[in-house]
Amino acid sequence: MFGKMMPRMGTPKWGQKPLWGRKPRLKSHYDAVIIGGGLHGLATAYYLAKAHGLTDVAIIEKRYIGFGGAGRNTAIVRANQRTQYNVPLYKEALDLWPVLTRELDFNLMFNNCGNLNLMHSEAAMKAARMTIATAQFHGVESHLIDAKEAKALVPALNISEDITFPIHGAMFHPPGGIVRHDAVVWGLAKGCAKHGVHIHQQTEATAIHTENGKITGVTTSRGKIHTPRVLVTAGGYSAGIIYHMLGIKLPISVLTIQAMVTQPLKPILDHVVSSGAYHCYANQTLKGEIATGAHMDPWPNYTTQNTAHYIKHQAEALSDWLPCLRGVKFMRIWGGLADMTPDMAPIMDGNNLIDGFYMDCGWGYFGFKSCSAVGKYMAAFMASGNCPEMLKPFNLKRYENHALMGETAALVSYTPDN
Amino acid sequence: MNRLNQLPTLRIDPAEKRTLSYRGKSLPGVAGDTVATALFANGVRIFARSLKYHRPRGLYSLDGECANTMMDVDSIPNVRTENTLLKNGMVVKEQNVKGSAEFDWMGFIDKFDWMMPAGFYYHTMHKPAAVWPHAMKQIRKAAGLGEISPDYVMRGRFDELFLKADVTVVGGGAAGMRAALAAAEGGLRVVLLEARPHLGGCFDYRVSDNGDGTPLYQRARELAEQVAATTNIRVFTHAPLVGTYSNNLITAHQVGSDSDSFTERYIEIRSESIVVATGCIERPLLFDNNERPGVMQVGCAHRLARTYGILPGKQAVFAVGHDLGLEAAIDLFDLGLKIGCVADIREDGQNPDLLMALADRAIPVLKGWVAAKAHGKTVTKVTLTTVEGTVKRDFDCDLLVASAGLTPVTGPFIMAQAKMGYDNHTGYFLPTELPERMFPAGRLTGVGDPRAIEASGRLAGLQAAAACGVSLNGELDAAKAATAALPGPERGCKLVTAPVKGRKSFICFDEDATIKSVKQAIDKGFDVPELVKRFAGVGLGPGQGGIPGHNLPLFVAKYTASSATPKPTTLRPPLVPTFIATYAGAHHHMFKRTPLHKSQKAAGGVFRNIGVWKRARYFSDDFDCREEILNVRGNVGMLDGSTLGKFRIHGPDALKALQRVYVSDMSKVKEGRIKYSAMCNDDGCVIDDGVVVKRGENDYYFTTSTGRAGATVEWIRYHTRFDGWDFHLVNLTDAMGVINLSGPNARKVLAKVTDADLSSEAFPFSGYREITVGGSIPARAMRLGFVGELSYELHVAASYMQAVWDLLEEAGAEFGIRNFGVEAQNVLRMEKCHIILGQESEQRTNLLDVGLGFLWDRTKSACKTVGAVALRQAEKDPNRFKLVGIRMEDDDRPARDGALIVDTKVRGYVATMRKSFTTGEAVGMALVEKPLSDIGTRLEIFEDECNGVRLYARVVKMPFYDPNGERMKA
Amino acid sequence: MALTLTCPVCGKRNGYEFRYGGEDKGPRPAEEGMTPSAWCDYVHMNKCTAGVQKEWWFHRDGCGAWFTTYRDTVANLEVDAPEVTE
Amino acid sequence: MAEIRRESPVDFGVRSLETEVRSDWPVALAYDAEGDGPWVVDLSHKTRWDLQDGQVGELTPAGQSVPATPGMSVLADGILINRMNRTQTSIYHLGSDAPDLPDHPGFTDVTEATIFLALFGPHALHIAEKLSNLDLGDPNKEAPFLLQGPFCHVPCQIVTLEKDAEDGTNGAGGFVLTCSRGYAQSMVHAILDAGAEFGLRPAGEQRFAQWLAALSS
Repeated sequence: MFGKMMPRMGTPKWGQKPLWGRKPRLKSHYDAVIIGGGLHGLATAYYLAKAHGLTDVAIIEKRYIGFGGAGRNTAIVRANQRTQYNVPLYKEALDLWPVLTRELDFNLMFNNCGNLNLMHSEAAMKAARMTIATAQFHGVESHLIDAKEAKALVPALNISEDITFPIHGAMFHPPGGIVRHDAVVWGLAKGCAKHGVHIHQQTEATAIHTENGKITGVTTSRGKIHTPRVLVTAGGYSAGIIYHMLGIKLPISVLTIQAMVTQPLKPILDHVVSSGAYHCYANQTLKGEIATGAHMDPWPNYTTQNTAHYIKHQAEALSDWLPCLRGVKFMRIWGGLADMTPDMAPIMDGNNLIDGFYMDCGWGYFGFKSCSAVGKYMAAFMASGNCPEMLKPFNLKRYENHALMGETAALVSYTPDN
Repeated sequence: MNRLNQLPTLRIDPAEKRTLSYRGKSLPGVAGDTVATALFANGVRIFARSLKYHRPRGLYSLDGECANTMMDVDSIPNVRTENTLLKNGMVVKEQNVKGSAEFDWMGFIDKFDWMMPAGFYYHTMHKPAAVWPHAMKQIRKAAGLGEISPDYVMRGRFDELFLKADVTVVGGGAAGMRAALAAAEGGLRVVLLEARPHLGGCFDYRVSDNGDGTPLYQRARELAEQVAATTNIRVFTHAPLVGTYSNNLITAHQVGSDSDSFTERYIEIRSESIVVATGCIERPLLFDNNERPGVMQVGCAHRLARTYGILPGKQAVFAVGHDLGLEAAIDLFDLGLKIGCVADIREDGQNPDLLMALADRAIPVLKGWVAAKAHGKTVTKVTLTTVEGTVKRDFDCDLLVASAGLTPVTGPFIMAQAKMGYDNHTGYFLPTELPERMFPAGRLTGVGDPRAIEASGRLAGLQAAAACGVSLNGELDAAKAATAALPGPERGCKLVTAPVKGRKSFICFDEDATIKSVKQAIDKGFDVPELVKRFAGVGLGPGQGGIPGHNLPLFVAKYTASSATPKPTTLRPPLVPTFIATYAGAHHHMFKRTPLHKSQKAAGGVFRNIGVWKRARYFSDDFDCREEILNVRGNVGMLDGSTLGKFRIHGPDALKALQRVYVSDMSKVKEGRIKYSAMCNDDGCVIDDGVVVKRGENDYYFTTSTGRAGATVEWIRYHTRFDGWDFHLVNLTDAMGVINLSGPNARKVLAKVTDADLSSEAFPFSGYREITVGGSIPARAMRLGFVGELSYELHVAASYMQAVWDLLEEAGAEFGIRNFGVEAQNVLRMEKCHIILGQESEQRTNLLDVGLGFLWDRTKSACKTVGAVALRQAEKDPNRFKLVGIRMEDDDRPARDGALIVDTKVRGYVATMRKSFTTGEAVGMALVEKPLSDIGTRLEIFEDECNGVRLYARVVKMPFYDPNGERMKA
Repeated sequence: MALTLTCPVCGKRNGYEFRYGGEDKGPRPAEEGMTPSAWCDYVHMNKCTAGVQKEWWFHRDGCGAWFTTYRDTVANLEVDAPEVTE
Repeated sequence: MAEIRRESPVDFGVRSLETEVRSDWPVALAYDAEGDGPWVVDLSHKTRWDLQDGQVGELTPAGQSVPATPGMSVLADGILINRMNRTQTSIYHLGSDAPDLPDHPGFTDVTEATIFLALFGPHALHIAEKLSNLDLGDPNKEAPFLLQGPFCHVPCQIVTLEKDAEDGTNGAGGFVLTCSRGYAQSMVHAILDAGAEFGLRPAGEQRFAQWLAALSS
């Protein structure tokens, strides 16, 4: 009855035109080629074109944009990393979400609901204090709260003593939250297309060519491209590509990481809550699903298949610390790849081993949170050939110099020799 | 409503009454009812409102493929009422409505769909930016279906089961039962899973005959009896499969009946081979208002009548694309349903016998016709049209039975990573290559003839048995021949949508996605089904793709005019929504207790997790542990150190193995002495420290930290795996308890319970002795000084631990002996600057950084010691951290552990710091960059929540207590 | 995905009973003359093969044996006949 | 001075009907209302040895030869010998008395390192199915046989002494299990919980002795 009185308008005009233009022709030369149409590739291309005027850029994507980690992560963003090298980078990334929303004119649905990272022992509380001090030292809001304060924020939390890992408190990081990951992919693609970047989907890079220590081109499943600059930022596939195409080995193990959602619920969880001890995080999406995940099978894999083991693990963990969810049903599970380094920090390097060759990999499960800022700095790196200060600590040499970054306090051991 | 109480097919017991509470009323039902059938029998037609547009929704499939009948039952949200058996006293509520399902104030939103094309949210509400947070709040409130209370407690008993099977048959219809029986003939272990509460599948409710005069339902019951009589078949009913994984792992959950010991249980089956006989569900017919209450699928209408004794309507119209629809029309007509018309999408290909039977009953049949629109909030009228859309006719009715075709339940194959392809004959997506040792059977292969269904089941059962290595001689060939002789797969109807624009034709009910919104998504560049799913929101709702799974790829292929065959979208576990409580199952908490656990608890111990152990951290509510600490310093205390890792290594090459993993020269370990050393990883970072004693030739006993005990055997064997050395490790961690007796009176206490000579000459610091305690109990005694006092560490057989503890406690009573816990130990050792790995080190801290370089023997490079290369290479690096002792300028204000050492950058951090009860100084240890490590350097400390106020400390000499070690060596 | 591995002692078992031990990089090199890059190559660097690789596993919950096997990292399945794709 | 007693890590939470002290161990001989099975019996006081040697196959612990292949067990004269791998075997003294630890350096007395339980009677293997995915009733193996693997998430040595007949409800089937001593409480709790639906009851050593005698005959 209401509707009948309303004037009927046509579908809004943004409802019709293709988001990232018509399918481009693959040219035989580009000023830069980016292998991998994920968030890092799209963001780098966007900034190359927008900030550095380097618009003759091709993104080569084997499947479709956002196929990999970009479309499989659980969209959590935060800037409460452990070391002083990481915090400023993630802080900038966090600050960029509203900026990009405006620039791209695309709602990235940033929900800065705040993150709680649960602590389950005195030792963990101490470790959190150091991380919090580091955040505060760099102007990032983060606080240590006790179990009762955590419960006040998250009423569903079980703070009793009779669970596997009783909750002592939490690291509360108000500016963090969730961003709609698919929106970032599509928004950046829209931005890339607007500035003339060519996005080639269903196109596989099969070889990278060098001559006299310089990048000369890339062969793809749709033809050869001449180019002086190549960035490999293919998420979990990067390390394999870099070794098998260029012979450069990396300290990376590619693992399958899984996530899942429950059936949609009315608002019950207003924050992103995570627990290292339980290997489990949970947050509620705008659709009302509880998204949860984190556990990884600790051996290398390129499969995105799921495991029964993981679902059960997740259910057991949630039964402990968010027990009301026992009455909720899991609905869907999916997997993606995480390229893990021994120090849980990425490798961003380039223009040294081979002129014009750049890499941006080893992000593990942090690739989403960082993509906006990394795109900005990698673009600056590629445009000038000089590594920006911000990225210098992430060089590859640190591993042979016995100077791991310390992003985790504990050992990351997928193999006993790490 | 009067039930059809006399049907032989019923699965309800009309004599056994049940009640449920709905909208404040108590409604009757009967045993065997689902919640939804009971409500339907009571006249409820609108069960819920849809997620986005709040459209009324009703009973559609009766198998839970969509959220239409999801309700709140006993405060549990999103319960699929059509799959949930009614229990007495259930309280049932509508979800996601303002008002009621019948009259929902939010229903007006349905009129505004034109404002919300696919991807609506991405383009709106972000300009100006201040709008978004408010909009988001409203979106969150509007989204979601059911509600769970944050303090909800799930009742019931949840369990788990891990089975080994030779053959697992998924689906307990006729094909599945025949497969199970065939596989069981050779004595194999067979498991049969059936999602419904009873075996029978699509035979269970049908009265047509199987070719030899037996009605199908009767045939199904015969087979069920045979299955029950076969002892090597284990049957699980009401047990839907939820996942298939590689290496033939299957997961399912089972809903318990009143007589079961569990409410629900999780089942995991590792099976040699698998038969998938999951049958078909129906492919929804797309037309305007195709999801109105009153529109239902063929199986739903048919089973309502035959299984539950409820006539689904009074006046019906059928719009179907397969013979099961015609069969149902005939049977329902015979049961009393009036049928205005049967529209068959197919121009031809119908079973002539069925057409004849329809004609006999004077039911009009329109071939090549389809439903175009349903009218009314619940159906009151339907518009039928020819498939081309040229002619239309209206029919009044309260029931529209609509079904475009069948769609096989191939989830088990998809989840097992089978490659799926489009089959032109059946119109199904079927595996093009079968996963190893997985065999399809029954209707999902496309066959519809009852004898063919059974024969294909037997064949698959035999194939599965053969895959387990059973030799079948000619039986397999005979079964193949028998199957081949029967009618094969039937040609399927391929029509996707009626000739309508599709603004109200719902391809996905749960997310209110229409044909129109799918077109919009494709137009925006999202041209593969997986992307349409994400952008337009199709198949991501609670029904998990059961409704759109088949239609979406068909439609996308059509709309994009793609020359390639349609590609199926993927399916992910759980195939059926499953409670987190069910997945968690029994959820046993496994942790270790020391032999002294009970007495430590009785003594007021406050326990904490330390790795896999529970350990007493405090013995009072003073978590600064003042009394515990001072008693050790001034008197004597006892600590339960049983969690320490303890190992025996023996054999001819035992020393070589120790040399490989310990940084020290282990050939210098002397009998009667303990040697403290450390293990590094290949980065030179310290991973463990402990002591080694030599108990005989090629026979050593060594300790590790609590956290490393579990990985020690693995570590040593890993680093010697290429060497072929002959040595053996025995983990004695749990075999030996450890009592740390520390304090100036420790010797006096110990002397009272042993005859051994404890004098410093006979048993000096760093000594190792095997003594007897309490007259007969052997103990391995070490003189260590971790806490900085005279200390004896007694390693005692676990079963004797309590006895020895009691002896010492009794002996120490006159000295005021008392417990101390892990935190007191932590402070005591900090005062001595003895490090705890993980506390004074992190992953990048090497042996030299923490000042343990003296342990490293550089002359044994032939041993290829783990970590030695890295230590050599890092030795000269000026940029490393170094562990230093620090003292606050203000002794009353110790920095907290984890505080940063800063200037303009972070230069280090405080590892441990306390105000010492012993010395009155605020002292601790910190890891700082080398240039800051000189004695006397002033350090600026940045603590969390300091609000810009810095603290200051200076680097001081270590240790802070008894620098010459006179007390511990006393 | 539900990896099974064949332990030379215990036979085919659930993959979660095992601990992964890295790509097979051959015996421990001599300590003398090891350069930082050679060291790093042995300790940290991986080929990250998408395909069949030879790798180490430890039967942690079982017999405690270290052994090598071949696994297809794309399918996450142990393979019998090794066809190593480098 | 207090009387010296050893303590079993296993506590069923019920008082035994009859107890005997044997080399400082209080041994429960029988419990009240042991029922008709299945039963769980604490054998933690029974001596267990670990034997490791490069040539373990050629040794004859307690006068018995070591089974040739890993996974094989032999039960004779109350002694159960389990071949664990190429160089290792475990020796359980199921009878009442154990000899002194032999002089050979490869032996270690590991009685104290583990708890030792027997679970047998009707449905014993059905209880195991709720706690482990190991195949205790493997039709391809002949009892007794050894499995080393997780039981309720904890690494265990499990020896099936007899498999159940047919569907497992009527059998005298059962197994013995050892796991790290520290897990005693958690493990016993899990087993009793899993066995509740089948009427699992704690039983004394005598019940085990009867079963053992029946197995050996």
